[in-house]
Amino acid sequence: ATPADALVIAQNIDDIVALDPAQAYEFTSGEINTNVYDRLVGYEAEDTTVLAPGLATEWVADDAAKTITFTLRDAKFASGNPVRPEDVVFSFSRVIKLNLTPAFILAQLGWTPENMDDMVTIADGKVVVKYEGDFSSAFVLNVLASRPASIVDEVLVMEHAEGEDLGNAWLNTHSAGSGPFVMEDYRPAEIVRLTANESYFRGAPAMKSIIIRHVAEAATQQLLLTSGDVDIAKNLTPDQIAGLPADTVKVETYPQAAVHFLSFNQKDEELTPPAVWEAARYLVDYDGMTQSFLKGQMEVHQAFWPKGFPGSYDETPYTLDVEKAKQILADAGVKTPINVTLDVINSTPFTDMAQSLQATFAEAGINFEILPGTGAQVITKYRERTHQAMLLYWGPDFMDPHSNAKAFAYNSDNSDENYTATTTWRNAWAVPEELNAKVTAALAEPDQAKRNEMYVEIQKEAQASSPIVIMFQAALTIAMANNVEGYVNGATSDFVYYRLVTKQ
Amino acid sequence: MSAIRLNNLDIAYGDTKVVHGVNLDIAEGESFALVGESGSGKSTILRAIAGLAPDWTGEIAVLARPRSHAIERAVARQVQMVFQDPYGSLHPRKTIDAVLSEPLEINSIGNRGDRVEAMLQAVGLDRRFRFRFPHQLSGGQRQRVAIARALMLEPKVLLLDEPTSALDVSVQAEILNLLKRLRREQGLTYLLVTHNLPVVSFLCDRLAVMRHGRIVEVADVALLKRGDLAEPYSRELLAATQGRASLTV
Amino acid sequence: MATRDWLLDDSPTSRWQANAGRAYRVFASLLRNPLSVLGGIIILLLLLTAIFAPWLAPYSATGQDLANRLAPPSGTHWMGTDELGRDIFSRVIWGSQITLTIVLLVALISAPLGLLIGAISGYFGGWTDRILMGVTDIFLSMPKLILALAFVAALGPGINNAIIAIAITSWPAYARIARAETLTIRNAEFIAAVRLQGASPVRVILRHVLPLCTSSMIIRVTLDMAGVILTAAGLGFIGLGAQPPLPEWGAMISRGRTFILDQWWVATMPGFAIIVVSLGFCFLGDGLRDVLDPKSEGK
Amino acid sequence: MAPLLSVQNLRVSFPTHRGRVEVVKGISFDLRRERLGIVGESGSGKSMMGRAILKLIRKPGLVTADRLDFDGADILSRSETQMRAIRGARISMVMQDPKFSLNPVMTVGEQIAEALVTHEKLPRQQVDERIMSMLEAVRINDPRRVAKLYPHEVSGGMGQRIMIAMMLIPEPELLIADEPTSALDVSVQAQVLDIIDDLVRTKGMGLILISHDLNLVSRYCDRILVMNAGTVVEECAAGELERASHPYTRGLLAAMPVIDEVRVELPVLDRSQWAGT
Amino acid sequence: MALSPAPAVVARRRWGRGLSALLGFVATVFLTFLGLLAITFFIGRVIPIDPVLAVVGDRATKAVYEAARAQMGLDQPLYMQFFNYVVGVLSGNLGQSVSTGRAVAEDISRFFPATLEMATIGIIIGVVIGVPLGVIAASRQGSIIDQIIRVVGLLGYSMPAFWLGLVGLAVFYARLRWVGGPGRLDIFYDGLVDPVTGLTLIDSLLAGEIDIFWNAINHLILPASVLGFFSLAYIARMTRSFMLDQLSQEFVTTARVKGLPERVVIWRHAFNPIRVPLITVIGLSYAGLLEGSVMIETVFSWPGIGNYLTTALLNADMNAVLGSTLVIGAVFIFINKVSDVLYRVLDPRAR
Ligand SMILES: Nc1ncnc2c1ncn2[C@@H]1O[C@H](COP(=O)(O)OP(=O)(O)OP(=O)(O)O)[C@@H](O)[C@H]1O
Ligand SMILES: Nc1ncnc2c1ncn2[C@@H]1O[C@H](COP(=O)(O)OP(=O)(O)OP(=O)(O)O)[C@@H](O)[C@H]1O
Ligand SMILES: [Mg+2]
Ligand SMILES: [Mg+2]
Repeated sequence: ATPADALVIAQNIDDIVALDPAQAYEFTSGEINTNVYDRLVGYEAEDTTVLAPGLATEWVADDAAKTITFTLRDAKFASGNPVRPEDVVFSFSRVIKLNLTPAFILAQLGWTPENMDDMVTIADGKVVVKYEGDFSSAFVLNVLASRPASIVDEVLVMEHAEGEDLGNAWLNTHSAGSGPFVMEDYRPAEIVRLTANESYFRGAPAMKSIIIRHVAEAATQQLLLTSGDVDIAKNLTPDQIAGLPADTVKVETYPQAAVHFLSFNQKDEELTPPAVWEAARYLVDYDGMTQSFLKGQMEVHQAFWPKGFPGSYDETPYTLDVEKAKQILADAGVKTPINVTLDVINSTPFTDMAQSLQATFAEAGINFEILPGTGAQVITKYRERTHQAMLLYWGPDFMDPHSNAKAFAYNSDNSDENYTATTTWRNAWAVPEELNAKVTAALAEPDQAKRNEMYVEIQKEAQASSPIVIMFQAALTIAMANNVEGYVNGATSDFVYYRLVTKQ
Repeated sequence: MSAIRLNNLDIAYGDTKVVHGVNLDIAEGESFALVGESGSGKSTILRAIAGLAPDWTGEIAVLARPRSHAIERAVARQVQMVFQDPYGSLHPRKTIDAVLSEPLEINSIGNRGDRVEAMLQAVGLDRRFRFRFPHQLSGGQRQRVAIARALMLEPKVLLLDEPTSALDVSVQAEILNLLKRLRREQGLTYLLVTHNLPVVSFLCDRLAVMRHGRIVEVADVALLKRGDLAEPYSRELLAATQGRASLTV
Repeated sequence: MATRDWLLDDSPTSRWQANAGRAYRVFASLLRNPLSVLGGIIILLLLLTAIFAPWLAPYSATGQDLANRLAPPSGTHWMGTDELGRDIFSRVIWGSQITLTIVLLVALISAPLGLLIGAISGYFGGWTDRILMGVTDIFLSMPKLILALAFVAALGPGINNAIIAIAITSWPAYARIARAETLTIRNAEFIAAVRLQGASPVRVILRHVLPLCTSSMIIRVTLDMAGVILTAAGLGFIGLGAQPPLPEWGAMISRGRTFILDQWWVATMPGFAIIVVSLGFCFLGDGLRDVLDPKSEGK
Repeated sequence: MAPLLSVQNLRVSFPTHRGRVEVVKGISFDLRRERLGIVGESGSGKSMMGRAILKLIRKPGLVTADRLDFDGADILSRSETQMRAIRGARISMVMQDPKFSLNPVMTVGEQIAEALVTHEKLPRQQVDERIMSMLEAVRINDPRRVAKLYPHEVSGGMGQRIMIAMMLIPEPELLIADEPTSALDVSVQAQVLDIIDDLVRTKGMGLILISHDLNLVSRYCDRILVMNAGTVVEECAAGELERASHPYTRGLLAAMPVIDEVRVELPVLDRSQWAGT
Repeated sequence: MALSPAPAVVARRRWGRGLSALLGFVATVFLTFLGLLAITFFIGRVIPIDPVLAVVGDRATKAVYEAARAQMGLDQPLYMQFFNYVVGVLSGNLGQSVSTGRAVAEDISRFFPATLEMATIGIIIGVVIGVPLGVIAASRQGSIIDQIIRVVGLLGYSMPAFWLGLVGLAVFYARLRWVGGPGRLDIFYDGLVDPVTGLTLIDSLLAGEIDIFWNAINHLILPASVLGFFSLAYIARMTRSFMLDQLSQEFVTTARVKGLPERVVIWRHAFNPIRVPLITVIGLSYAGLLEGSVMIETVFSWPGIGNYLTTALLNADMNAVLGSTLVIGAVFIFINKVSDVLYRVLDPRAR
């Protein structure tokens, strides 16, 4: 059994590379940052779909001047230092100056190490954020709600800075935020321990400590949960969840923003005919998978922006129809069989998905040879554009449809030199100019409703003809002890909140 | 011409020198015996001549050709050795046929089947033994195979290291007869190590007595038969042998 | 009876009869040991299963039936079905082919390699020995998994590469055994005898030293087979073994481990197959140990 | 006087590919407190007979006998535990090959001490003394040093003498000596055998001396059994060996070369009758 | 008498040989390590995994990627990279792990003791049970006890470790509650004692926390038993095999001739000579356990070196891989040398 004032979680945390918000880019580190840091604005635990005030109590956007002015609240960091505008300036500029992985999110605002001092400034005790580029303030707010925009305690951080690292090394094992929790202990591949921040401005959380134990093996997580030695098990498979005892354990499902897709590398001649792309859409056993091994883990979704978020397109026109696929291929004169390698991450459910795809595609003469590999291995190949077919997923970098539109429907330079971390470039798909143009236009559109419509339009187009076959939207099914209440899990790991958790 | 000439031969195993300044000259066609105390270096001398104990100084000449320290193929066809232990000197996984054909194969000599058969006959082994494995043979039979193997390459000199000491008297007699006959028929030279003086008396022309790594006496077998050895140690050996020989036939 | 007499003839008339006779003797002693007979039967069954898999398997190894997934063992599916609704019994049967390949390839690659390196090292001694044993030590002290992973990663996934990787990681142990044995053999008088006849080192090693090391090697290899099959499973555990949907037993267990608490048959059935086959090899190996040991062959 | 050892139809067999093969085929003899010599060619079953008396034949070997009595009591029916009280203390056996018969990782002294203290609880001091005097008795020059050596550090001849010392130290009533002196210098050989001889005379010990050296046996024994292929072909008093009548024995005798040899060829046994094996 | 060189000469020669033997020893160890590192380093370069990805993740821009690559020194020629690494190692710096973001030395000092603890208990179980089983089996060759021991041993050898581990957890932890669950300690004890040696058992005793000590044992016993069962199987079968060889030796018969009790015959005469090869076998399986078992560590959430190494390798985190390889290699070589020394102590023939 676990103590009443501590929440013990079994979770695979070996993805953590960095915990400094200026560097953190993994699922688990995102989750920890969310519970340790605050941002100016954010999607909060009470309702993760509404942009709510964070450390900023209010803000005034001036789309013409491309500035937003934030008024800070009277809050304290866990260290006891007050949250000052200087801390905001420091936090943003250190992300840009350190220029680590997530920096590109803030850099979209036209921020560079050189111009940083002008872009974020202090005026009358308020923070003035300037941005450059053809986009609306709505987009900017979404960017500022993202993880790298977390506010860190400048005084504390600089006490621990080494050389030019702006406290990066120290922040990777400690926290310096104003959020509901303080990171007390982190041992890689072992444990993360958070303790309550009693001075949190929204009020101290009920749980005095959150203990995240690294448990890589799902079956072990299951045993821990059913034995009552953890309150939450994060990585159970649907089959395990189905077998849990209902009297002690409850199960919650949270729709996720990540989409799962099958893509074809356009460097491969055989895979360039649009008929192949189209046929592929009829060769996925959408229902078979979601009703069996993907049950509760994914639902059918065929456009790049996930359901439940403004701008999503929820139609699912494609179902498994082998005859039709054959017809499409035959009509276009595509010669079968086509033999293709399919790269896939070697863990569940990806290998199962790959095998299902293999079975259905084979019926229409597209033969997959499944090449399972570790995550790093698959990504390496993907970056080099040397794969043929790829089964992978994509989560938005921040909660704005542009994040995915850019990834799935925009590619202005398909050359090998112009490395871009988008799905389009990585599959060597030279997006038609007009689609590129539509993506740029949607980004610039200030009217939120119109903007959403434009994204639906883009998605329809990409759905009809693209070598990227979007199949599913992820869902997270989490099993927890019956007495756990108030656990909030938003659409990405950035929206996991422990502060409302209580245990009866 | 001398078949084997040892000049001031010293042999060592690592740090310890076991043979000290040995001089010997064995004529071609002679049968020469090396007798003496156990551990006095008799086997070691034979091994050095064959090239199996490479740590020596001095001079070894075989059929007037100086011997190098390693095993040489040219020497192989002139000098062969028969070991003491008939159980350890045959490869346990090879038939007699394979054991006897091997030297022919190595030296690319043809007509192997016939030669093997002829040799089996020469050492008095029935053809039935040709495809047996060593463990199917008695000690005496194995020793015959070992002798046959040594003779396959038609060497001139045979080094015999206690070829009968592991065998009982009746088998010993067979081997001794065989050696005697082969020498008569093929004009072989023998260098024979033994501690059995009657054997020396039966098979050899001359003998050397060794003690503590040195040769103490070289004598003619006639002297042995007469009980006329010069050195005290030689006489001691002789006396002990005679004291035991209570049986007369 | 006549054949038996012919085989047991103490005076065989041909090389062929002599060798057949020796083989028969080994075989006959094996038959006298009930456990090695059991081992032999298991291996024979494995062999037959692998050969006749297409006729023995009631279903296809890859045919999915998502509606009927994770069905417990029953009359229609003797060992139940797996996460994609495939018949586990059929997969186990088809998997025997892969297991057999693994076992054969490893035996054919690593044992001869280790044997040769060990024999050369032991026979020549000196610098050759030092260098070869240095290399062996390096490979021995290098975490096995690293080597295997590296090979799989470098050569690409796939069961054959996994097998090569396993083979390459397991030779050092054999080299050490072969060397130790060679050291005891190389001073034997029968080796001195062939050297005296002018045999080259190559000949001595290949024709005289190796045949004596092989029996202990065969024993070791059969004993290690369990380990080899399990190493393949271990590679499967981190996802580098057989490519899906190949019915490799180790991969099947690895995949089934998430179901181990609720759908025990998914992991247990192939696990059972591995245990049975390993036991088969071990029993046979133990039996061979008793009959092939040169000491026991004295008479 | 009842015989010390009474053997009646002793058989030892081993399973082979062609069924059980008897290597000792029904041997019978009675041994008083005397010296019995056993000769015969290699493989005739001499050692096996010796081992059978001590019940040392391991499975799958099989020992049967109509009677195998030691000091009036049956040996075959004894349990292993009961045998332990007999072995060493009352019957002991000098093993044939000292190179393999001594434990390579124990010092010679330890191994001798073990033989003594197993049957007799003695103070340490006394044990040491007994060992030293025993080693001296078998003509070992520097017993204190040798006692501390390991078997691989002693020569074959020393090994044989150590073996004899080890088996004589518990003062057994019956000693089976299997080729005890084959590696010894002729002169040392005589000295060692004289000690054993002495024990037989003064302490009434029984001796079975196994050898293929006819000279040796005829000199040191009272009675001789000649064995061939597992059976006793001839039994005679030692002095009468020269006059042995069995052709096999005569063959053996004739085959020995002599120091003043004049024969061109030694007569050999006609082995055609048993050449098949 | 054979002439022997004057004692002084011998002494000098001995001493000279001792020195050159020592130098040769150091040289071989050094070369072995160098070879080990070179091969591992090379492996790190041929595996098709981009080491930069572990640092920057898959979304980084080209500029970030290039910067990280340069910072990792990957833009230098291979031999320079290797040279720099070796220089670093010689000055005691194993570099930084990219997947944990910490110094490799620090990581290893945390992960290795965990494995060490588990492997040590495991090998103790394996030896304490395996050796007697092997001896008993050999001394009753062919009996029913022998067959049972062999089958049980072989089972341990052929059962997938993770299967055994999971089933063990399900039965002894979840169902029966006899042992602690996954991990090294119950969560409430975690972090209460300062790591001094890194071995929980020792650290807790040093801190005087008996409760924690028992808790640690409670957690250790199951994974160690699974490892132990595995090595037990191997040790028992090797012991049996060695014992059979010895029991057929003449000197064992000699011991029986002396009338020694069977216990003495078996343990003093037959067992003593096999201590040496047995130590080699045990040493090697201990070293194998110290390599860490990814599967056991994963199933038991054990923060051990096997998992660390594997994760590092799968991310091409080469500093971590090289560092762990070095430590594991050192363990192997150390154990090898220790068994050499024991060999010399225990076997008079080798002195
Ligand atoms: N490989 C070796 N290493 C070291 N010393 C050895 C070796 N072989 C023999 N010796 C020693 O060399 C000396 C001579 O040995 P050798 O075998 O030549 O004696 P031998 O006269 O043939 O005796 P025996 O009659 O017992 O066969 C002995 O003291 C022996 O201990
Ligand atoms: N375990 C066994 N299995 C089968 N046959 C055996 C076994 N042990 C010994 N023999 C056979 O028993 C016979 C008698 O052997 P034994 O050792 O008694 O001969 P020996 O008379 O002592 O000969 P030697 O003079 O060579 O010592 C031999 O033919 C031998 O091969
Ligand atoms: Mg000699
Ligand atoms: Mg004998």
